[in-house]
Amino acid sequence: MAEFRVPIGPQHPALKEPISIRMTLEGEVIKDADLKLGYNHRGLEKLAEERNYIQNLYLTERICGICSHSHATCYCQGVEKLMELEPTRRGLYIRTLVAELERIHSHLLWLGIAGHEAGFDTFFMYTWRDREVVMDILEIISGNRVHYSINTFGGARRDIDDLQKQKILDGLKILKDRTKYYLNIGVTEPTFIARLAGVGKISKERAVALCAVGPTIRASGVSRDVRKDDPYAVYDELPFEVCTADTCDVLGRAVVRIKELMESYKMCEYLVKNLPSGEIKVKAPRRVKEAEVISRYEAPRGENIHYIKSNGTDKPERLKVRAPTLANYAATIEMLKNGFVADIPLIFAAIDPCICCAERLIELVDARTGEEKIILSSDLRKWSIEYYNKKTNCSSLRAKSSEIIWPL
Amino acid sequence: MAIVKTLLYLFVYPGLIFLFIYSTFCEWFDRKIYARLQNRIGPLHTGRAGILQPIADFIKLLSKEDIVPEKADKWIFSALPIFGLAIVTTTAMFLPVWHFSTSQISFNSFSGDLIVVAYLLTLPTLIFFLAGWHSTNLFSTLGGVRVLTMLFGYEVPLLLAVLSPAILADSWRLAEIAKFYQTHLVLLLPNIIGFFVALVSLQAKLERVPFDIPHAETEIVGGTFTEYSGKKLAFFRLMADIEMVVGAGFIASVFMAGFPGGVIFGFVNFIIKTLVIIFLLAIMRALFSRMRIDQMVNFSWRYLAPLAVLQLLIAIILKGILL
Amino acid sequence: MKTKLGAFFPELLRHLFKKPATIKYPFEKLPIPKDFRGTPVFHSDKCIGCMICIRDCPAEAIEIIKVSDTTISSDGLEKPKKKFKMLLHNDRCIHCAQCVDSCPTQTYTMNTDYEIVAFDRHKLKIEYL
Amino acid sequence: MNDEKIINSIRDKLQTKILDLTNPAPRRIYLKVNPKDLLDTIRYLRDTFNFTHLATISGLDKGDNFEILYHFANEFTVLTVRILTPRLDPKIPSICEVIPGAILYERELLDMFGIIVENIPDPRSLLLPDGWPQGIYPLRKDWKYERPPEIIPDKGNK
Repeated sequence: MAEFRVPIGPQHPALKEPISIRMTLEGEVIKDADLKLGYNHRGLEKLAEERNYIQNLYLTERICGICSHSHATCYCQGVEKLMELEPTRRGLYIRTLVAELERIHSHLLWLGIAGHEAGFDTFFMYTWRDREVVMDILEIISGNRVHYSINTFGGARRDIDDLQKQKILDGLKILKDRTKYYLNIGVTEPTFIARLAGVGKISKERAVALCAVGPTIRASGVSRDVRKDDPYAVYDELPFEVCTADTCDVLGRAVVRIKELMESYKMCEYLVKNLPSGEIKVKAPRRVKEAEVISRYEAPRGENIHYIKSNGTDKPERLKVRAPTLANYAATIEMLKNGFVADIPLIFAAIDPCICCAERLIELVDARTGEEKIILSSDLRKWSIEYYNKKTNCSSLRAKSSEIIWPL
Repeated sequence: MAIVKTLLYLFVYPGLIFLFIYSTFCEWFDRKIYARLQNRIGPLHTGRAGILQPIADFIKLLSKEDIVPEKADKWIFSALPIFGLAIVTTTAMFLPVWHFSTSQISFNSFSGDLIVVAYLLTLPTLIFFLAGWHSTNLFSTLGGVRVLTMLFGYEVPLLLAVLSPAILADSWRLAEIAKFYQTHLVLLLPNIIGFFVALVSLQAKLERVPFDIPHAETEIVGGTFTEYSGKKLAFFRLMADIEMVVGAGFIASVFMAGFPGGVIFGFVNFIIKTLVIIFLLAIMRALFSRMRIDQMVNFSWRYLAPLAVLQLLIAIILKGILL
Repeated sequence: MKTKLGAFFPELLRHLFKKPATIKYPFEKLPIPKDFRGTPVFHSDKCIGCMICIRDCPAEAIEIIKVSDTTISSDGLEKPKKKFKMLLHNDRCIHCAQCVDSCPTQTYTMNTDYEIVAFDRHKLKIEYL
Repeated sequence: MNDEKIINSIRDKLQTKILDLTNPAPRRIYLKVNPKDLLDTIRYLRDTFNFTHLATISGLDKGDNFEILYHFANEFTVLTVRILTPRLDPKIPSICEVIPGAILYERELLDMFGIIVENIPDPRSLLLPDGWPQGIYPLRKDWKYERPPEIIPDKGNK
């Protein structure tokens, strides 16, 4: 069968954010894949150098909408080390609680997405309905549903009272039952299993060599988890286990995530029940002396690393952000090869992509010449306005526009 | 006068207008059931409980910009939705609901119309393939190829499944098959395997989950309909809705003893039986995840076709014993 | 792994007779949580004009403008305290409530407005006097 | 295995190649080497201490020099290998033969700092658009983004 190239993205229903993958197909089988990033590059690292530490706290929070707390916490604990500030224990507990609740919401979201990509919308609807419970808990704690803004240098911004504690425990109970159901019954549906099992295989050796992170590598049997390897916040006091699977496929990644959900419920209950008393934050200085720090954080998608260098002013010299998705791209390309077209969305979704990476771009393919080019969005806007002006003129001059052919 | 009657028959009842109203109602019913199974509300605001939502969707699509790709064959591209609509509406004429008796042979009830309906129901699939092929879009082409691949999977089981009731009833005429089972209600039971095989095949024919492979949005965007927009897409969607009604009516007349009781009761029968089938189809849609094309072909040849053959055997043996 | 065809069937039937989980948003609304961060509100009588909120605002949504050098207090007397007004660019505001945290005199509070959509960005500017 | 052990064995093995070796915080080690020793160092670290996971590569504009930091992680600690390369002739060796997962980070470095990575398997641009002018690298300190004036469209004037 002849080879042909199919573009997946930058705009594609399976992708929630813009990224371009070029697939070389042979029939329904993928022979080669090629990646192009930067469709949503916001120049965040450059921007961070022009803003002070407090402003950057909210900037880092907006790197990603799903794991907003991870980037903010990662940055925050880095800056606290630079400031030589010891956050209060109650503050750290609240911070960790929000982190684990965020992991729950992210994993439930992922389960839904996996169901949707596999064409199983019922599963998608159920998991997203259940996700509302944890979203409500997060709203009760932080006041907002997406950008919690619970972090500040030296602790947390919002306190938890007894009523909130009770609501959190009630919500967790519901979620626990539902997750058990998904683990025991949800993943026994044969049509669903058939779509997940054996898809997107990557061996342990390749996953390690390609520096994969998070559930992607844990599903290949490597127990790499920053929470255990390099404990931050209060993770060294928490009872939890690193969940792994050895099936190396999308099903393994799903199982790892569901098991992690169970661990997170356990951790959240522990955190709420053992919340220490005391202040929630300490006052932070504005200026930071010259130093450098590496801060790691286990985001729902994997290891998140921030390198912060300060220069003695109230603005950082350099902030390097590496989101977990970037680390998983190399492994994804490997997984896609020799898979089916039908598996592209699943494999791609399995790393839980969160494309957080100045100028927006549009790619146009001229149908007559087959020529491809990438243009700036400002140019596209100009074109579209011209096109519509032309079109409205045409139709006002002639009753029947030549562009529309309709036999009725 | 005969011309007026025929025109009324073609355009008003049971032709276009009735089918339009009833198929949009069926779409609403299907969507509502699907939503309730997923703990959602479904259509809500247009009309009472959203009952006018499919019509609103249809009108909205009619008013949208209509784009024809530069490289596509413009005439075929535009004509396909009309052809498709014409085919499924024609098929509706052959259902034994509308006022005719079994004794008389008329232009829409004759010996062998079972085969004609089965054949006419295959044509929309070809229309989908041609639509995908003439769009000249990569995703549409992929979708078109998938349509054909699937056709080979489900067409044989469907035909085999509808053959066995016909064998038992000893007729190739839908009205006569229905009449036979109205007098021998017990004989519907042996056909239960065939009924489910036909139901699954109908789901595949209608390209709904788990068989929505040709237009799986997360994989190949819109599949066959990627380049279709505006009026043409509206007609395609209407065509799919009518196909659902016709398919449900077809199965009901073969496996559920048709629609007895004259003009009014027969009609009520028709509504109830098609809605039951659509309800079953909606449950099936909510219950499974989309299959991959290789899994689908594998499934239909490994399970569906043997089951249909088994049903055929049962029918033949039963016929030998009983009649 | 064991499989069961139609594993979701009992769950589906159970949901058929269950109340839908959907909240009909514009008609019914969720309760607003205690710490909800809506739109910032400025109390000009407390402002001392230290401009720390402008420095800390991540979205550069705050403008503080001096109105006069004296303030008329509630008993009608003129006091030698500078009066400021605040111009909030609500189209830029990210509702992080950092201004509430940063302000040394508690000049800011957050209200509970969240339906602040407008067709015109000019209409989103709020002036607090 | 703790930080001290790793530091001691690195001292013993690499000896003169080490330009600087510090341990400012627990589980954080910083090692400075010459670019020419980079590959050997990384290979040694990977094979002896299981530093297989390259967390990321950070670039840093230090005026006359660029500093490149390779952040490696194993189960116990994070080790950062630091090299310097002159601004006028920025060249570093590619580490893809040792760590295949480094490719995206090296391409990012190529785009953002204009550092030439020798022997890189795939030198295409990763993040910058196709029409991006040559010789302009966004993360260098001499490049400043000029914010365009904010124009809020009036209603009716689309």
